Amino acid sequence: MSSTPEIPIIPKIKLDTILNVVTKGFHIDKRPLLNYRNIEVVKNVAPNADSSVLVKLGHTQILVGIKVDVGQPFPDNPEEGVLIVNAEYIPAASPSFEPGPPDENAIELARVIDRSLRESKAIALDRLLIIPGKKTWIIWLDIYVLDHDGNLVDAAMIGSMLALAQLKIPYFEVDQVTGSIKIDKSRYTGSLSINRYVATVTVYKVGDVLLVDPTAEEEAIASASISISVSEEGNIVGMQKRGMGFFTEKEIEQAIDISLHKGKELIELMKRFSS
Amino acid sequence: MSSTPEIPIIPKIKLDTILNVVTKGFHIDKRPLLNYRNIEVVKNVAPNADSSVLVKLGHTQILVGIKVDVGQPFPDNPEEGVLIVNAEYIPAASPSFEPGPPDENAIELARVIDRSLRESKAIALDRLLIIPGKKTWIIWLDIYVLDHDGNLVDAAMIGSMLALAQLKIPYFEVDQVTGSIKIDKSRYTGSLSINRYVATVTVYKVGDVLLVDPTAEEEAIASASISISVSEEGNIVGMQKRGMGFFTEKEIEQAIDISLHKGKELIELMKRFSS
Amino acid sequence: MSSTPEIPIIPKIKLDTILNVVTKGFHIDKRPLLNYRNIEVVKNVAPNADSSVLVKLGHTQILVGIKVDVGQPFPDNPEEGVLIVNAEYIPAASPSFEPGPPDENAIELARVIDRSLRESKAIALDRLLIIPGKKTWIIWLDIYVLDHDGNLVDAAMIGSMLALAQLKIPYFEVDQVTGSIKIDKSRYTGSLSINRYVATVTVYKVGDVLLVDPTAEEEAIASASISISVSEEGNIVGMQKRGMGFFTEKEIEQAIDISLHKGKELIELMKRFSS
Amino acid sequence: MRQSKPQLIINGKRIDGREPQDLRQIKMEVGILKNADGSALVEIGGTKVLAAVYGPREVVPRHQEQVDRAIIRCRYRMLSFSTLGERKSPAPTRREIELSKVIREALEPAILSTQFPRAAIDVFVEVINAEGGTRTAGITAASLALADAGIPMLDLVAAVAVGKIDGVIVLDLNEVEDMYGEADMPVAAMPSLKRVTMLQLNGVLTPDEFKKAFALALEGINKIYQFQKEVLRKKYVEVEE
Amino acid sequence: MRQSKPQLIINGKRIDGREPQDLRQIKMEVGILKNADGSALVEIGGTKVLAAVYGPREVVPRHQEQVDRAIIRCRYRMLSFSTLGERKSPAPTRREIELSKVIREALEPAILSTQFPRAAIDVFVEVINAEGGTRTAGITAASLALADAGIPMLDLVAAVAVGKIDGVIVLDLNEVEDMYGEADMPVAAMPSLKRVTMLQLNGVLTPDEFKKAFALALEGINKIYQFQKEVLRKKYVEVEE
Amino acid sequence: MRQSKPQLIINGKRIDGREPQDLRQIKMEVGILKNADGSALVEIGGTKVLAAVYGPREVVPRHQEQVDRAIIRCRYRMLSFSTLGERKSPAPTRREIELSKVIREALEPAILSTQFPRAAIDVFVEVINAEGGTRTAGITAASLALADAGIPMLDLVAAVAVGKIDGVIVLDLNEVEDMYGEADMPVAAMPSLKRVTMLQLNGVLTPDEFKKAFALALEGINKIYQFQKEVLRKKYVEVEE
Repeated sequence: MSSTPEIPIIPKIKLDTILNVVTKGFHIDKRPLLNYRNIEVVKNVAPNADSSVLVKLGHTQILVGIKVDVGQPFPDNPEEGVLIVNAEYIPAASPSFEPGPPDENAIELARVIDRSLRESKAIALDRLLIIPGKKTWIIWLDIYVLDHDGNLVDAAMIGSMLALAQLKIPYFEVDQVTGSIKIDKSRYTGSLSINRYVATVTVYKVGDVLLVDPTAEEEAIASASISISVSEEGNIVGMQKRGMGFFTEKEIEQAIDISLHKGKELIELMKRFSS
Repeated sequence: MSSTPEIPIIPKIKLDTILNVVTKGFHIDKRPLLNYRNIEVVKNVAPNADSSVLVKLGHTQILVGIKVDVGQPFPDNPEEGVLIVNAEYIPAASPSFEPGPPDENAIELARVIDRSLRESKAIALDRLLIIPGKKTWIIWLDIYVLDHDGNLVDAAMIGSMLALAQLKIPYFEVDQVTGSIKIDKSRYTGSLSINRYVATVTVYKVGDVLLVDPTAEEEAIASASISISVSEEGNIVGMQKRGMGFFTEKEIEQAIDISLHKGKELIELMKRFSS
Repeated sequence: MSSTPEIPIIPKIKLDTILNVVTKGFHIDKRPLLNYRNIEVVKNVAPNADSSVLVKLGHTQILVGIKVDVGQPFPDNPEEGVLIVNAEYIPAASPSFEPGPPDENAIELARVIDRSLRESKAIALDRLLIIPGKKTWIIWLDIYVLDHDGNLVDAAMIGSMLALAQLKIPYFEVDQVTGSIKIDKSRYTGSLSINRYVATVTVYKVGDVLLVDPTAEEEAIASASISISVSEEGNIVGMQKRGMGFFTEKEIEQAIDISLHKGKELIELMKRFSS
Repeated sequence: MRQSKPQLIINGKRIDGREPQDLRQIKMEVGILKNADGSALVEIGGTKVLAAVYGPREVVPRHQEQVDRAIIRCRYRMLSFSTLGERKSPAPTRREIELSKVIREALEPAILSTQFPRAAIDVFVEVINAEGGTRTAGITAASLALADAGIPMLDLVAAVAVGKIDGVIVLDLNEVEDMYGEADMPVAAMPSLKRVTMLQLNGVLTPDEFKKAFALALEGINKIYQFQKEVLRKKYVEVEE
Repeated sequence: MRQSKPQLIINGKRIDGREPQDLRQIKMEVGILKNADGSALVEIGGTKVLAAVYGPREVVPRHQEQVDRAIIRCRYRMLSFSTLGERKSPAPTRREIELSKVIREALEPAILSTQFPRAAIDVFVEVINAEGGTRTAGITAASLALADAGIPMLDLVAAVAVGKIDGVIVLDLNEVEDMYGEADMPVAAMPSLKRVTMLQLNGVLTPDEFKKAFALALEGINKIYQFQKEVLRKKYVEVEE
Repeated sequence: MRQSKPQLIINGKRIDGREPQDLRQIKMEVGILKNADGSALVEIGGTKVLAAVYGPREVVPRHQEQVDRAIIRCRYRMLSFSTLGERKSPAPTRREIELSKVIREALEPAILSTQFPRAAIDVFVEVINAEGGTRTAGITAASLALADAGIPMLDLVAAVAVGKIDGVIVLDLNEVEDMYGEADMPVAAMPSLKRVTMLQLNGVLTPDEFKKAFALALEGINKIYQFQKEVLRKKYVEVEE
């Protein structure tokens, strides 16, 4: 059962302060409403992973790691490799997160990332196939939220794209007789092919104002948000409205404009980090 | 752990009314004690199922659907096909049902239906075999209680028998080289063979009175019940006493007589619905 | 999450009595601190098991049973057979045990026994192999705590060693063509090879005193314990400190001495029971 | 095994004969269950979804209750035999968990939940037959069931998907169009208030295509809203008589 | 792999040499566990079942308690090595869940549960070795454990299965008879009150066969009841001395 | 597939060039997370472990609270990509359940838990990269995170493993030494109080080897303790400035 979440009680005075600042066109840390916080990226934080990236977006920290493995393609999609995205909000990341299997928020985050990567064909899944219909590389992409200070989806997409961009496919040999695959992770066959970069820009509605990249405090008083994924060609490749509030038709259109604009910036940034 | 259930609190005055009416030989809806409520059947309510039936017994509504699949026979029974019966009380069906995996009541219901069908050889499980010991049709029969107004087992058995009677086995081809099975659900090999019809008649004990087909209100004050499955040949093919009360030896004998008699009626009705 | 357990509330007066007696060098049942209670062993209590032993250590009762089966060796250890140790504290054994999957205490007990048997090479796992890398005997050793009156690990190790010592490997034939294994449990290939006996001696710290084999009451006031497994050659083959307290370096050394000494006694006893 | 993609638009028509801007045939019933406080069955094309509502009622377990509002609890679920292909295992899938949240959040803005502090309003959506558009049919049905249960709402919520198939923006995708199309965009709104309460996109659209699709969705939602009001009016009149 | 069916009746005798109306050898012990409030071990033929009772005790979690009676909680479970064939996984099977309920309902009518409002009486049935008749042995053992715990009861509950093998109605099926027989009918009763508290049938009987089998079951139950009383009397006397 | 055992000591040196009594390179950071009340990252060789502490805070669910002390709750967990070989499933393994307990019990003796009755102190240990010694690095990190959270302690707890490889007693096993060595003995202690709070042995040691190994472990623990104090002092000074 999905259940109305408990809203953290924010003292009236603080709430008024935030609303007041936002209405004047600024985040509480004085950024303009449509500016992202500082973004830092640390590569290869977990050398045992086949690729790993730590993304810091302000105080938000997200660790993305990838393991690759050989397995079977999905029966309903025998011509493509497999990408499996999971997300977990670790209990260290916020006093409100509890240990246990991923809840609906973590599942939704993973599925939004997954669909945006898949539908945009951001990575060349078809080139992961080893033996059509039988053997393929499986990409396990795991997203861990280490510290939650707002705007997790956008940070998770940056981490996911960069981890994929860094991923190297191990060297392997197919035994011609038995068809079994021998993997040698000390060598590489090559990099994963990135077809295009994708960014997710989540537009939040606080009072009647739209903004991006809120801190956790700001996020807590947003009535709704919409995560819009955009490709480097300027297409919309995924959307998900979240939260207990609504958007007017006009707000939706504004959110699209914001995301196309900011998405371009994020994609440029990602490309810089990747090179 | 199986735990004493919470008995719904029935106001003393209502309880007295029901007991009073029952003692006079009638249900609260004025039927004689041994009469069933009106039975309605809607076929093919879920076209994606391989067979489906909605049974309405008074206000009780039960939806039975079947999916067939090819798999392995049970290792301890390599000469027969596989029938798997599951039941679920969906939370829509009663304020007292909770979401989650089937509880002991749903499991018991499924197992009573399953045993009665199996032991009576109601369906020709042996004719479901494709390659002895290796490949067989598996029949997944799922019982969903949509609305609970009493007497679920009897209604579930009617739905199960009728869904089985309607089931068509898809067309298939065995690849002689690989032994793999190709299924084509747009065509049919034939119907499932029904060896005999089986009805389950549950006799409830309210005060010192025996009756059949109670409403949920009546059922709530029954101290015990016994579900007796009978075949069209007049044999007893399954029994299960339920509830926190007891039966005297004489009551058991009366219950058997009632079930043989009413079972015949139900079987005739099912045959009419099937044709 | 592992959580500080609730300590049973022991009336101050009883606690003082126990501490007082222990400080004078005795258990509350008047044994010297380093003496075990009476040990009784009943063999073959569950004839359907491939081996079973009931161990009574005072009022503590532990039932160990073994099932053997043919399966695959672990991929990271293709040259050895498989031993899988599980433990369960059944809710009958103590008012504080609850039904459900094994908790951290049961898991820890199983893993301590498992490691001590494995690292000491107490049993000849390599001789369980049927086809190297492909087929092996799997030993499922299940420990059930039936009645908990203290010192479960030591009793569980006695039961495990004796059940292993009694275990006979069923007769089997390898089909040379298909490689499949046919088992005939009415005949035996031979006994499991025991390389050496191992005993676990748990030393408990009550106040400042070290003792072995406490009753449940004494155990409840111990601040810490250390389970030390010793082999018949006098080697240390496993250790595990447990509990919320600590040991000084000197106490650790004393505990080692006690365990080497008492372990020898327990091993002699086991050998007597085995023959 | 996925077949090769069929042609989805032939001579301007869709595979089931519809024009791009057509809805499938719709059937709605309310009050179909005795025990539930409210219930509805919505059929749209071959898709059939049952919704049931209990509440406002006591929150169990108690610690979930909120002092200033009713909590909405929602479960979307597919019956085991509701889809083509294999039997679906009854364990909740990640998709079902996500959609339970999405449906709840599509309904939240409409429900006057502050009228029932410390209470729960439970919404159960059961997919009986799935041929495209089960989440939107579920929202439409749940909204009817809430109305049937007498839960006060700002407006009904109606929902439909739009999409892009063979390059054409179309309304109300069926199963085949959903599977082989280029984009699927389910939308829910409170039509008389013009508030969008759900919006998802699975696929690729240019900004212009998005605008066109979004407008078409809102049109479709309006039509469904008329159906909803009609079925409630009919039921109400029946009861009155 | 299931073997072909063996002949179960040879010259009027059963495969273990018994006459149709014979019980297997019975052994009962009570008070075998220190911690449990009551306990019993029942062996009948090769079947060996342990029962333990705790209570009346506080109900945890609290919300399960009932204001006018003690709740009975019951778990039937087979130890992993108790059956022939493979090791049984410790996860509860559907069969174990059903039998936990059936055993509880066989005991409920005998326990004077209204004497202990808001309390729980917990019954644990552990099958140590399974060779037919574990549920009935479990009921017989649980009833003894309840008595050993001093729980007030209207009467003891005793149980046994009857069945039909090679066309003959027989008492107390063993494993092989259960597996290859035509019918298995476990029955539990409060013998001195002549109340039937459990009755299941797995198999096919004609109405006449049922009558015969039912009568035979009640006879068998009476014999087991005498054993139960004897073992309790002995224990009681031992304690007295 | 397990490779054949490599030679672990060559000319008196270990495969990574260390002497038997050498620690791997150590890096410690505290206060690295914003939300957690205390946090620390410990790297030792290729092993990297994050610890976070929340508390003292309210106990949920309430019935777990203890009237006379804070409860300590601890979870040790390996991230899915932290190990060599296959992705680790996120379901807790038996090893993780055991180590959560072992780590909690290594910390319990140091925490002045009676100062916070009815509260919880939660310790989360997340292994980011595992190359031997994750439990000991976890204890070392958790102890720093507790200090960072301002939880009053009798002393810090520091931990390291010793072991026997190719017959030689060595300090601080790496992954390969752990896998192919003859014994692995993790030890934790409160160094200034000389109290041992964790001691495990996985492998075989003679009594004399044990003594030597134990002494070496205590030496290593002392070195780690100096690192811990240094990093806390530095942090404290930074904050002061």
